[in-house]
Parts: sequence; structure tokens; C-alpha cells
Amino acid sequence: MQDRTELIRQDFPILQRTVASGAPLVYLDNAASSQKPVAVIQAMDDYYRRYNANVHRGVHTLSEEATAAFEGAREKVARFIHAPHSRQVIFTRGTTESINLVAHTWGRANLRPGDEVLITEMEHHANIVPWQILRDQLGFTLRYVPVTDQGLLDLDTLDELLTERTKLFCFVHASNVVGTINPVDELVARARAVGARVLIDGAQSVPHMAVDVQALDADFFAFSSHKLCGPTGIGVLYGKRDLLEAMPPFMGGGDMIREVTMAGSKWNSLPYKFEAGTPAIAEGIGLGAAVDYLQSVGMDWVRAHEQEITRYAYDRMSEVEGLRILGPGPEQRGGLIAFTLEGVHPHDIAALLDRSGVAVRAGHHCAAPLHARYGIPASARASFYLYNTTAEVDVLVEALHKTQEVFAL
Amino acid sequence: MQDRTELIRQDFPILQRTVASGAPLVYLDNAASSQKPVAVIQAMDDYYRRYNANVHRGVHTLSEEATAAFEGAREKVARFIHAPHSRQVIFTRGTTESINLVAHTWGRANLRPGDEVLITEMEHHANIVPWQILRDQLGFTLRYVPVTDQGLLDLDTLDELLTERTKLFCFVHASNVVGTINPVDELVARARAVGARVLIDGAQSVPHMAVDVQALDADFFAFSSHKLCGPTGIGVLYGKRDLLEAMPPFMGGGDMIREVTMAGSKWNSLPYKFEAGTPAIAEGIGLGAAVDYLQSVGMDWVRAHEQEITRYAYDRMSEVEGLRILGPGPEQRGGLIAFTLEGVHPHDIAALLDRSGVAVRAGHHCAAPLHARYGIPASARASFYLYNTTAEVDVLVEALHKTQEVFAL
Amino acid sequence: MSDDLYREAILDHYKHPRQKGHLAAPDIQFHDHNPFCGDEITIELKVENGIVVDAAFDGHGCAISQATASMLMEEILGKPLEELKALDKEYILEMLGIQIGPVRLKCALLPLKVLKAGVWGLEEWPE
Amino acid sequence: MSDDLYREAILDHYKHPRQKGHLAAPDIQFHDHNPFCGDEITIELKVENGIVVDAAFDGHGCAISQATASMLMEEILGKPLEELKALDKEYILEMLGIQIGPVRLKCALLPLKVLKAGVWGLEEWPE
Ligand SMILES: Cc1ncc(COP(=O)(O)O)c(C=O)c1O
Ligand SMILES: Cc1ncc(COP(=O)(O)O)c(C=O)c1O
Repeated sequence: MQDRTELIRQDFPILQRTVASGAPLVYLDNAASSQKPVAVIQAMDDYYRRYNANVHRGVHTLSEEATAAFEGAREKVARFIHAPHSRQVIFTRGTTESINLVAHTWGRANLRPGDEVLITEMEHHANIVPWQILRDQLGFTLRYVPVTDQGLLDLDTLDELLTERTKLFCFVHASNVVGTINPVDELVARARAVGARVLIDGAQSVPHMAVDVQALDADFFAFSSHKLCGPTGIGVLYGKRDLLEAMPPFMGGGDMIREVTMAGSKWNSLPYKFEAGTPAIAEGIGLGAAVDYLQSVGMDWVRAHEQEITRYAYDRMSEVEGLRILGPGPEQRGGLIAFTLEGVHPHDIAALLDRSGVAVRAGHHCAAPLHARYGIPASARASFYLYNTTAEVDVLVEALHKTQEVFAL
Repeated sequence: MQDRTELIRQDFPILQRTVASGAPLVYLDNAASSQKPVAVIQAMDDYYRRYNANVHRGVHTLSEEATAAFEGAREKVARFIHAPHSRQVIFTRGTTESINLVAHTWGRANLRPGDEVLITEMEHHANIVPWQILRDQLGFTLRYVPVTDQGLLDLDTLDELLTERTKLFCFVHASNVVGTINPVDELVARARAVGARVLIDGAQSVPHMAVDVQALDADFFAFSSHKLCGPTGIGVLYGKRDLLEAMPPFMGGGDMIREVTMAGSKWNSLPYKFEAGTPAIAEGIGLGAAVDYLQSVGMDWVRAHEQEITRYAYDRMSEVEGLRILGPGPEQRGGLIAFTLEGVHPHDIAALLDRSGVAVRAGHHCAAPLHARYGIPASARASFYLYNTTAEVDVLVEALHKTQEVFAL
Repeated sequence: MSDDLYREAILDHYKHPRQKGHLAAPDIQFHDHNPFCGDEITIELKVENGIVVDAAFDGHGCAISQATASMLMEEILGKPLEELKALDKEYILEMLGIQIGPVRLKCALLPLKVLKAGVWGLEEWPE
Repeated sequence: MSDDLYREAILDHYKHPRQKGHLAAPDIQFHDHNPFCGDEITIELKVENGIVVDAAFDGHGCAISQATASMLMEEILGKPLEELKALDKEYILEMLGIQIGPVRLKCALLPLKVLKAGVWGLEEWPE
């Protein structure tokens, strides 16, 4: 397995670099944003050097080529997540815009006072704040599934929380803090039983495991390109076709219309109804290349590799005195470990690890309610990807010890 | 001047290519999207190869470097348009999202039945459809300034159209069809006289001439990166500070918040309040490089160069029998010419010009009401930029003659 | 297949459209347009015992959409409605005898979309 | 300037904060936090004739924000309020004697933001 990883590492130019201190980079901040393989960087470079042009409306060679590549990328993404049709793949800026799109369109059209939207205490702000804003405008009720001390959703509360009043149940597929992979099958079945729609935040699942949106039976599914080896500036909203067809548009402008007169307008068909204006063309093409790359490696291999690294890291980090890992054991989690270290603020951990070349994130990871639940303002987080190695975990653990030395009284 | 252009052309790798027919590319579709200089492609490549990481919340070296570059780009853009402060530069996906942002936030907070929003008959759909959608939701009145046969705004109608009821006046700085550069000073003064706010669509002005948003006294000003030598996937909304401060947020999620609890959230300061989620990082950096590039050439040179090309093209195209140019004479227009050719549909013109390597756009150019005004379903459009030459105009005119031969009865 | 969009047969149909105009009392009539370029096509059919006995189109647009409509009208005369329901993209490309990129393909397929929506009795042909 | 964020003086102030706690009857009290990392600082001042006669801070957060607050409290004792109004980023960097990247700079500047908002009597220090 490490042999394969060595080959994979050669695909990522950034992994050759050193940081300010001169130490080689050990990039363990993948949950925030992943690195990009040459194939992705090259695909965009190639677009800009060879066939850059606006898409859809152009008749000339460049525009035809750009349109074919951009729409081809949409088809690749559809296949990657097993969407029935590429028309159900809507390009957005990222997970955040995808969820906001659903709130502004489906939400505004379907939610009224008395209705309830159920989310969870372990959501990323992207799956909390849009619903709070909408609640304040429309007057429905927002409820939260609590999280146990072990970092699992407290399913016992669903009997009371998930009722006929629940119109939408939004939850994260894999948590970006406690790492928990939620039991989607059960959650969706429970939602179906009361007739609620389901929105799944797949920002931390799609990059790391095989995902089949039809098998999951998601009504809406959101994720970001930049966390799955793809470029910044693009993400995806998948939705069931009848829902998407019935929804009003989000933004107005070019491409999303079928007809515009001074009196009013008619909307274009899917997915364009939801893609107003010039789309992120190079980014779509880059995302297509990222999906190709991940598929050539194999998502099952990626998942198995991360499980191995995570198990190893879990064990080694557990040995560090005063280190507390948030969330469940390695079996139930994706490839990340958030933790605290007694007497050292997470920001200081991250700053001192950086001296050893180790990049981790510190803060509330955009999940402030979850941190409040655990009574801590912040945590540090090491998150792994297909190019990480157990040797890098050793560097991390070594650097954690050094951190403790600096802060020893 | 042609010498300088030869040097500039070497900065744009795509200009070396040939199209399917084997003819060298003559790219005259710049109003749809411009080509990118090596400096811009390289800046993004460099980001992905050397310091790709999520911004703002990261403590490690890569994230510090990425944050510095991304926020540095915001400052470059602020200087480029003479914004008082970089906090007033909000990154969006493009002009379309910028205008929709204003509609969803300022619009929703300030417009009620009885109020009027005034736009013009020459607007791009991006500056029509958001206001139609909002009107249908809020019940205000949407009115249009008519366009004269010569492609100018009919200012005589302003007395009647611009009244105390007008809360917002939205107009395009430079038209993407008739090419007209609108008299911003006069339009803003008229709006001020009745207390209306002003939104200017600068998608076709910022790329082609020096723009000073303070001198123009714009309340809101929108433009896209991909039309000004920058990448796709990013654009800008500039706004006056007091307006932006008072506006509610657009999308909810990470980065735009100051505090999130399960009960509710508080918003972050500008510009972050309006930038939910991971921003288009590489794209921001690319846009910064584009602005640097254009400034190194000089926006006054760009404008003068385009005026020369446009004057030449206007004269030569006028000689083609059956060719009708939409809009005013070359003095009053930016660097583009939309036209029709008797007996040949614009799509066929574009397809046949493509054989000669000439890339022009055909269609309604997302300005269907303006085409309806002229009683035509579509037009063809040649649009110029800093790297175009009069020799390329000759190729265009030659190819127009060939087109007529193919369609001759 | 030719890669010349404007081969002679197509230009000929464009310049001298067959079956252009309107029928006196059509049994099926349908109209649609291409939002990206403004091409418009109306198709009218006269049907007896499930067979197309007369067909006409009207509209305006580029040579590709108009020539395709003209060719298609000739092709379907005398065909059973059931057969028309199964016509697809490949059929049109074969009929035109040219290769077409993704953007112009919309022009070429517009007459088929209009025809099928009319024959199936749909409000709009789902893409 | 050192580029060692964690030079000894800073760690010393972090581990042994000066003036930490609360005043009995402060004339000025202000609280703020850094939304990106959750650092919190409260500053309290006792003022006589426009001069700071006592100062205390409380809060939690990283070594940088807490050590900066501790150092700042020592620095302002005995200073006129008017002088505090003019303190700026450069002053803080000089006091810390380190170079700081854009992200951690927020931590270092939080105590100053809190102090200035309090001294100016603002709801929040505009960034
Ligand atoms: C005048 C004008 N406004 C708005 C737009 C929309 O820009 P974008 O598609 O980049 O959002 C364009 C370009 O298509 C334009 O020319
Ligand atoms: C679980 C989860 N949801 C949503 C997001 C937001 O993604 P983005 O910032 O790309 O919109 C993230 C990443 O930050 C995440 O980890």
C-alpha cells in the first residue's frame, strides 16, 4: 500500500515543498482543502492555453470545444456520484452555495410557519446558518438532533424530533470535526416514514469514499470540488429531478432563461435553470479531471488507505499525554482526527506543528455549536487523504511532543 | 501601436493556435470572454503547485501564504477600480451573481409595493431577470428606459420615468450589443436628484477603459473577471460602505459569520459578510494577476487601441453590402460591433466565419429585449481587445464576403 | 459523413424550403424555439388512419434548423405516426449527412423536438 | 525583529499573565472575541484625571492573544487615555518584537481592538 502511495505522491507537485522553517511539508489539512494532482492543474492550464471561450451560446471552434469539455465534465461528475442524469448535476461555487440554493428555492416555496426543519448539532455552519436565516424570514421552526459524548447522533431523540411537521431533514454525511460517518440509510428511512425530504451535506464524504446518491436515496446532495482534488470556485448540488423541476430559480441572468421579454421571463430546462451567468468553466473542467483522477485510483482504495492511516494515527495520538480526541473510535470515522492538548491552545498547536512542516487546522472548523456542545472554544484537526503516509503521522506525533516541551512550565 | 500589439500578443499563448479548418485563430469574441495572458495562467498554476490551502482560518505556512495572496488580490482590485477600501470589494462568481446579491439583500430590505426600479431596454439579462423575479415576489414596479434607433438611451424619457418613486436605477456602463458607452455622470446626477440609488453593470467597461467607481459615484458596481484577462469563476461587487454595512447577508455559512449558536448567528464584517463558504481562491489570485497585467499595459492604451481597431472595423464593415451595424458611430462606442447580414442568419455567419478562423458570437447576446426593440431575433458580434489588430479585421471582412458567396442564390 | 455543415443539399433546402407554410386544417400543430439562438419552428401534420398524409413547417432561423425542418417534412410524408415517435438524434444526423458540434446540434434537433412533442401530445419535449 | 512567534518573553507572559483578573469598580470595561478562533478578551480600566491608574484583562485563547493582553496591560498603566486612542498595529508589533503573518495578526491585535473600543466608547472596533 505504501508503494502505491509513493506513486500517488508524485502526482502532487506541492508535496515536494518545504515550509518556512525548512522542514518538508506534511499536509494534514485535507478536510479544509485538498491538494491537486498535476492532471487537474494541467487540464485547466490546457483550457486557458488552447480553447478558452464562453460556453453554450458560441458557434465558433473554441466555444464548441469549451462547451464539449464543460458539459463532458458534468457527465463525469454525474457518473462519479451515480446520478441518473447529468441534468441533475448543478454547478455551484461549493457546498455552501449548494445548500443556500436549496434554502432560497425549495425552502422558500415549501416552508411555512408550523413546519419544522431538522438539522443536527454536528453540522457545519453551511448547513446551519442558511436555515437560521430562512427561519427568521419565514417563521418555521428549526430543531437540532443532539450529539452524544462519543460524537454520534443521538438517534433515540428522533422519535420526538422527526414528526409529521418535519418537512426537511438536513445532516452531514461525514462530520468535519468528530469524523463520524452517519448512518444515512437509517436516517433517510426515518425521514421517509414521516414524509420529510432529505438534504445530505457530502462535503467530507464524496472526496473520501464511493458515494451513490441513488442508493442513499438523497433528495438533495451537496459537495465541493476543492476538497476532492479539484479546483476552488466550483461545487455541486445534486437533486431529484421532480424536485428540481418544480423549484423556482435561484439567481436570474443569462443562460438560465428560455425567453426574456420586458414583461417577464421563462426559465430554461435543467440544470441551466439554476446556473445564471457565465459558469465556472475552467473549474468545471478541472473538477472533471479530479473525478477522473480519483476514479483511476479507485474510491475503495482511497477509503481503505485512509482507514489504515487513521487507525494508526488514532493509536499513536492516544499515547500523547493530555491529548483528547473528539468523536468515536477509528471504525466509525472518516479520515480525520480533531483533538485538544492540555494547556496548549489549538492555535498554538497549529503554529508550533507548522515549524515541523506539519499543516493542521485549528479553530472551531465552522462547527461552533458542536464545540460548544463539548465545552471547548476550538480544537486542532489532522485530516488525511490518499497521499498521506504513516511516516507523516510519526512526524505529527513527534511534533506534538515538541509542542508540549515548548509549553512546559 | 501595432508593434506594442505584437509584443502583447506574445503574452497570450492561445493566439498561436489554428482552428479546425487549419486557419489561424482570429479571436473576436472578447465581449463573451477574453483570453488570458501567461501571467494569469501562471499565477494560478503557481498557487496550485506551491501554496494551495484554504484561507482565513489557517495557521500553517500554506494557509498564511494563500491568505496573503488572496487578500492581496482584493487590494489590487480595489486600487484598479479606485475603491476607497478593499473591504468594499466583494468577490462573487461574476457580474450576474453580483447583481443578484444586491437584489436579494438590498432589494429585499428596501423595496416595497409602490416603489419603482428603473432599468433600461439595453440591459443584459443579468440586469433584467433578477429585478423581474424580485418584482414578482415583492410587488414593486419595474420600468425601462427606452433605446433610440441609434442605440442610445432616450434621455428625454427620464423626466417621466425617474421620479420620487424610483428607489434604484440600474444601467449598463457599456452595452454588450450596441456598444454604447452610457453617459454615467448625467444618469447618476439624474438619479441623485430624485434620491434613487444607482447600480452600474460594468461587465463591458472595466475590461476596456479606466474606471473610477468613486468618480462615477456608483452605489453598486458589478463586473466579471473572465472578460478582463482573468479566470472564470470570479467577479466583483463594489458597494458604498454604508449601504453594504446596512444590508443583510446573502448566503449563510462559514466565513460570513462572527458567531454561531443553535439559537442564531451574528454576521462578520465586510467583505466577509457577503462571502459565505470557501471562496474562489485560485481565481481571486488569478484576477489579481489580470489586474496587474492590464495595469502594466495601461488602461488608457487599451482604450485607445480598441478605439483605433473599432473605427477601422466600422469603416470596413460598412462597405459590406447588406451589412447593418447596430448602435451608434464609432465615437460613442466601446470596442465591439454587432451586425446583421441580409439573407444570412447570424448563426450561419458565425459558423462560416469560423472556417476562416474568425471567432465571433451569434445570438441575442443575453439581451433579448434589445433585439426585440430592433425587430431581429439575433445578431452577430465582433468584439475586440488589446491583442487584436487591424489585420485581423481584414480577415473578418474577407470572411464576410466569403459567407455571402456561400449563401448567394 | 461530411464535416461540411453547409454542404450543397443543406443550402438548397435552406434556400428552397419544401413544405413550407401552413396546412388548411392540421390534426397536429406544435411550435417551439431554441432559447439560445431564437430559432423558431412550427410543424403541422394532417393524419389519416395513423399515417401522415400532409406536413408543413414554418419558422425562421439558421440554415441548419430550417433546412433540417424542410428535409424532415419530406421524410415523414406517408410514414405512420408510431414510427415518428421513435425518431432520434442519429436519424437526423444521418438524414443531414453531416457531423455537428454540441452547440449547432441544438439547431439541427429543434425540428425533431417540435415534431415529437406534437406527435406525443406533450407540452414540451423533455431534453 | 524575531520571527519566533513563541520567543521566551511571550511564553512567559502567557504562562504568568500580569494584571489578569477583574477590577473592583472599573470605569471602562469592554469585551470582544475573534470569530475565527474563539479567542476572548475582556479589558477593564480604572481612570483618574484621564490617566489609567489600574488595568486588568481576562479571557482565554492562544498564547499570542493572551500574552499580548498581558504585555499591553503593563504598558498602559500610567498612560493618558488620549495616548491609548492613538495606539496602532505597529505599536503592538514593536511591543511583541515579532513578525506575524496575516492570520495570527488577528490574535495579536484583539487586545488592542478591545482596548480601543473601550477607550473610544464604541460598540465595536471597526476593522
Ligand atoms: C453587459 C453585461 N452584463 C452582464 C454580463 C454577465 O456577466 P457574467 O456572465 O460573467 O455573470 C455580461 C456578459 O455576459 C455583459 O456583457
Ligand atoms: C461538512 C462540511 N460542510 C460544508 C462545508 C463547506 O464547504 P465550502 O466551504 O466548500 O462551501 C465544509 C468545508 O468547509 C464541510 O466540511
